[in-house]
Amino acid sequence: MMSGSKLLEVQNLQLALPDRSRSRLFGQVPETKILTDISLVINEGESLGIVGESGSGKTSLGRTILRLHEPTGGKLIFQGKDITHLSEKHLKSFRKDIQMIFQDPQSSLNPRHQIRVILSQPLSTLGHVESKAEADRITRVVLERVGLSHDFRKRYPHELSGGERQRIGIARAIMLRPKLIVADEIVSGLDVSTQARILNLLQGLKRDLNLALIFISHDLAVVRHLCDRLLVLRNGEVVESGKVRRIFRSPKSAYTKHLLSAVPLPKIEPDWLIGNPSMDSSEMSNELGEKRTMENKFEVSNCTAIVTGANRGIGREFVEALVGQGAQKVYACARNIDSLDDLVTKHSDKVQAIKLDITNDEDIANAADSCTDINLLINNAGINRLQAFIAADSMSGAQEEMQTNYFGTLSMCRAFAPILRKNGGGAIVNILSILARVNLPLMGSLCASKSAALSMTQGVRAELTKQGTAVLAVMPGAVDTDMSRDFPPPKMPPAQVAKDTLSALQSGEEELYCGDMASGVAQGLAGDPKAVEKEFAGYLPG
Amino acid sequence: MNAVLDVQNLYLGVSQKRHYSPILNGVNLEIQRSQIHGLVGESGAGKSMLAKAILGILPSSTTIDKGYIHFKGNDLVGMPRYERRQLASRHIAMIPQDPMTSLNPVRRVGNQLGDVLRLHMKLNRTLAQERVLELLNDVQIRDPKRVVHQYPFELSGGMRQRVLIAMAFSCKPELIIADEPTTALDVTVQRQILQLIKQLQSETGTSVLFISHDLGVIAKICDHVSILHTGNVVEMQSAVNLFQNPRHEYTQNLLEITSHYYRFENTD
Amino acid sequence: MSEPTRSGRVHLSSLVRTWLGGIVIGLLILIAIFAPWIAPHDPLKQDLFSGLMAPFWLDNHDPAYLLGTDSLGRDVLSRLIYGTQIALVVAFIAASLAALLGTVLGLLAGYYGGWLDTVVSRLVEIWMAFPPVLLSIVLVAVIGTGLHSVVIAIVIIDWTRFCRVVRAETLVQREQEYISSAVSIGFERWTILWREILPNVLPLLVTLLTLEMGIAVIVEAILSFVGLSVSSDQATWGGLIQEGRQYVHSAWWVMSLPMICIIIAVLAFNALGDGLRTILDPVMRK
Amino acid sequence: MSFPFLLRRLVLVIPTLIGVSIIVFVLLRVVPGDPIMMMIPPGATEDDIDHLRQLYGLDKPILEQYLVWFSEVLKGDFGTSISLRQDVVELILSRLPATIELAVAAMFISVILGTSLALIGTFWSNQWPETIVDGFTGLNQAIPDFLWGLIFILAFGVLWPLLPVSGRIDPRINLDLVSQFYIVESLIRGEFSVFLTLIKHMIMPAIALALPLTAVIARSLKASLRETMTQDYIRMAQVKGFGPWRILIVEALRNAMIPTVALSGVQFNFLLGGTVLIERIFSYPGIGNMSIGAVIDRDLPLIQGLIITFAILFIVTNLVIDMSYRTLNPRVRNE
Repeated sequence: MMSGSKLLEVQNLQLALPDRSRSRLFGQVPETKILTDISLVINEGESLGIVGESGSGKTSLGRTILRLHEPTGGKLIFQGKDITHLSEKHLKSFRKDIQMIFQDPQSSLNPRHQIRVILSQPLSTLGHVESKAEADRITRVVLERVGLSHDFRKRYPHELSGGERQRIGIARAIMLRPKLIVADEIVSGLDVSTQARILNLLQGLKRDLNLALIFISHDLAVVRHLCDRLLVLRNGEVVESGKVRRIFRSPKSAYTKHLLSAVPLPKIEPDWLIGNPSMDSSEMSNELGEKRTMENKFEVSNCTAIVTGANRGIGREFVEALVGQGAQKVYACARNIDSLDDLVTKHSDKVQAIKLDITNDEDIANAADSCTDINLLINNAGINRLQAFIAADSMSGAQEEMQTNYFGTLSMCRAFAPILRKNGGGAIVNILSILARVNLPLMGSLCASKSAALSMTQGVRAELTKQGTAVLAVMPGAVDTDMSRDFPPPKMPPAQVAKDTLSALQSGEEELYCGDMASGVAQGLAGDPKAVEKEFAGYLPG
Repeated sequence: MNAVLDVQNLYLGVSQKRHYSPILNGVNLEIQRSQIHGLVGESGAGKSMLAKAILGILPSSTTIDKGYIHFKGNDLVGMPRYERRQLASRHIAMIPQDPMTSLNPVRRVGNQLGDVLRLHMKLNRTLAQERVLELLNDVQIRDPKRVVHQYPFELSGGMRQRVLIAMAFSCKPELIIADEPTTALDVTVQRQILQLIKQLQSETGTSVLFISHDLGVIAKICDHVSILHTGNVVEMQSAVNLFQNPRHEYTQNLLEITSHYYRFENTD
Repeated sequence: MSEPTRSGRVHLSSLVRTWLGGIVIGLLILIAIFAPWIAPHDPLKQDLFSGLMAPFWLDNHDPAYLLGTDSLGRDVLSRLIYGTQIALVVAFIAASLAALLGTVLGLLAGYYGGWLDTVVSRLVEIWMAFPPVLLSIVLVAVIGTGLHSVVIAIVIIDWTRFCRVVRAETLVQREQEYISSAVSIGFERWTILWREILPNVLPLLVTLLTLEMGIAVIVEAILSFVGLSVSSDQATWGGLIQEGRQYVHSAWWVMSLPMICIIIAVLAFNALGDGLRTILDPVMRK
Repeated sequence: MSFPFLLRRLVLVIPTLIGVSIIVFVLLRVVPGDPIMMMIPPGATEDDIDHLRQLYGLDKPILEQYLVWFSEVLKGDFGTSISLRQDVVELILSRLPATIELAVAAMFISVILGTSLALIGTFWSNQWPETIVDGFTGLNQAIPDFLWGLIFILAFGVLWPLLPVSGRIDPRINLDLVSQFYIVESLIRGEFSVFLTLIKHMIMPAIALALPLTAVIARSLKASLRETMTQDYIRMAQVKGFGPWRILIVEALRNAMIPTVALSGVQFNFLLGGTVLIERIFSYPGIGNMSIGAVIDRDLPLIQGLIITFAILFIVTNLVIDMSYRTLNPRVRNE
């Protein structure tokens, strides 16, 4: 299931709580800042991890999202509606959609109530289930869903083990089929094997119920398994955010690196204890101050862009999206310049057509000469073929694919990087394919060219980041264009790819997986590559 | 024989309302001199009971039914209580699990450390005070002169664990039992504490029994590892061998779960 | 690390004590109800010729007066039996009313906090500054003697016991995560107080209530002792003590017997209360 | 002990005292309607009543009455006693030292005895000493101080006459002490025979007063000692090889005392209040005894003065308890 529309948006959230330990004889109780200026977005069905060490404010953030603390600044927008200061009465309709699983299952279940009562309470308050029999039926179903027998209905919380209590916590949270669940450190204090079972349960529920999940934890390993995106928190501030994979592979902030390197992996590493694990706090705070300039975010409005392969599919949608988001000028390129006529007539003031075959060096040189004002390069052009390695014509086909998909893209980057640098930095977007990450029979050459292009993109990024140019690799899955006609539905509309890409640019991402099956692949890669291949096999024709 | 501590065929159980349930079923454990010996097990495996049996602080409902604990040429199990306490408290120290609750909250840090020195090292008050400052310095506490006058609640968790480590090493013990000493700490602090324990251990040559449920931590600090499962040591190997070539099925399982759990690309 | 043998033993003995307390209280209730049929004599009937008779185990006793007589020749046993009525009525009514008042204020103050809490806490603090015995004596002196005055005095003085404890416990419970959980499933504040917090405060409350019944028995005795309780021709334990005290040198038993009655009643209430808390608490019950 | 804390506590005392004064006033003037009815001797005429009414300003509006009375109180003037025809403040001051000596002695006994019992019960827990301690505290919670007083009189005054049962001092002794603090002064002057008779007179009322509080302290302290003994730092001390008594007293006792001290504030109030009956029973010449007399005599100004005095005593005691709480608990010490 693909992440859908925006579910919850947190804008510049601030929280300060009164600190009684510092209260004076007269006057107001002084406040301690817990959270400063936190922004995040979570889409439907997506899971967001929030990690941080003790005192980072991660628990407070979760509780504030549920309005268990009153925010002192900023906004909470749920499904487009501002709920920051909604009264408890008006909040009721949202409470149904946002539920929480608490850290301490012991204290979060009322010791005086039987499980039956604890579970059916939400039904009567928010679910409008009046009949007892109906409530009973739902309770049984949900208990079964979280892997407990319905005998548990008659038990008291203190009669359960830690893992069972946490299952009850989960059951209570899903009673009302919410859209978002905030899970606060729900597996800390449990054995590793119990942890794994609880996490599996949660992952299954998330998939089956299309839940969005905010998963708060101090344990990076846990978050790694469950989440799509990650927010690293320190002293109430966001230190780093982005795709989980990206952060684990190439953390930008020194603090995140430090955090990651401190996790002891179960293998012998004689050097792990040597070196200087302690991190100077002044170094850390400098880094916090600089982090905004280090991250290369790109502003789409007022940009000047060049888009290759703009005559159809994703490329065409890029041109439309850029114009729509206020780009100053867009150079639309295609091998056959006539195929761009309708785009140019539609946006005559903004779009200029350029004839460009990316396998032709002369074309590229010409384009670089005429487009000296650009700060965004979108390499979309590419070809794909369905052919077996051992097929008669496969060598020439492989060469052709390599020529376009790899060398073509590389030439473009080489030609335009100096221009971007001269213009004070910008961004390069290489549209690759999810195939860069997985192999697929009959598409071996294509996969090779795409993954070569991905590696090249990573190299380009390493080189250009220092020059102020952001480099984004976009790896779409099945997209509804004529190029993916061999794939079965569902397919993502190409316009969505363009939109997601532009917003990823604005938030400084480095990798983007979009399109049906792409995010599944991204998740699957985290766990079991073989399983991904199996899943992928379904997309093969024949 | 080069073993500091030799536990042989130890049976131990708890009686509850006339119902007896065994906890350890013939445990064998041998800790070599100047080594960090890991003891791994999930909760309920009996690892803290084993630690308590060695330290001689078993709750009254728990009894040792069979077996020996050889330490410094004595069998701790058969020894009279008083002598045993004398021997164990002098030569076996402990680093506890939760630094937040393991220091007396109403007594100054310096006094708590000083008392131990005066009891076992027979130092007078002034000498003890000087030694306390040295010890705090050894565990890399920045401002020892200030810290000795502070109360535990004024220190962070990591600092408290440093104080407790100083306390454990203070009387130059033969053996230190570290019972999940980093479980309650943040990962970054955990790394510092592990480093500190390793450093002090190699400087002093003390043996350490390092109890943990976390194979990651064990991999980083231990020379030898014993795996405890349902009251039995199912495997005892050098750490290098254990992680490369686990022999027992339970160990293999545990290692697989943990490795799966910790699959990070950045270390590939 | 709990020691199971120990908790097992305590559990057993506390169960025994609960039963013992309950049985004694039950007996006292029966005695109070059936006083007219049990009592061998009219408690008010004077017989000046047989004053200060000794109880049965001493010489100089009259088999007609099992526990002897007071200075006016009234039967001590009958007076003790009728005294049970007053003691129990005061205990049940006064303690319940004090509990009601104190609990409501304590719950509201603890849960809602803010100005309400400030006012209630301040009020309790002021109340605590009064010496309780003196205040009760003054109160009864002001509003006049009689059963209702005794009850009113006890309620006015002892509501703070409930209020303090219930407020403190409510504050503790309010911080528990299950309250956050109740908020997040959209419970109204009033419902949370009623359905989530109150059941958790209840065991404590029941214990306090039974303890307070014991205290009420004592306060009634104190007031009778000072001569400010119900009218002097009604038989009360405290009145009997006061009377016996005047002849303590010649007839010490007149004072001792009602004292024993009071101690037994209070012990029974206390035992019942301690036991009930264990039984009512599902966590402790395990 | 930080000065701002003391200041804050003292500032907070003011509203409490004002509250006490208001309630005393309202209680005695408003509730039953007419305080004069409380004062009048049987057979008084209408004229007498009117005269009294004017004398005490009772014909004025209630608020004005209060303000007049309270401003006098602030000046230290509680009026004149009706029954004793003496200045109320003078009367109270002459009797107060006796009560203070008694109460302090009782508090001292209960703290020492309660702590010892708790330590004994914890050290030999699950053995017969604990059973005895438990039995003692259980019994004591059922026997109020005035019953103890009567039991003592019966036992040591009547059945086995060992101790004097009334008064503060043997009336045959010729006293030439200048202050009312007899015990303190006799000790300072070295008059031990006087001191001894004083103690003999005081011992029964003091113990009777002390026993209920002893039970509370023993029970609560034992419970928190028991809890404390399971803490990790106690286990650490055992591992380090400290002796059991040392662990109990040096490591555990101070921690265990913190909750006990926190709850004993109220209990000290009960002890102070207990002096009223105990002094009556033992004919001990303190303000407690005086208050019952005042109520019987319907002596309005004296009752008011006495209640306020008790309130001040309570506030002072609580201040002391609060400060010892802060001394014991380093966490709150420097706030």
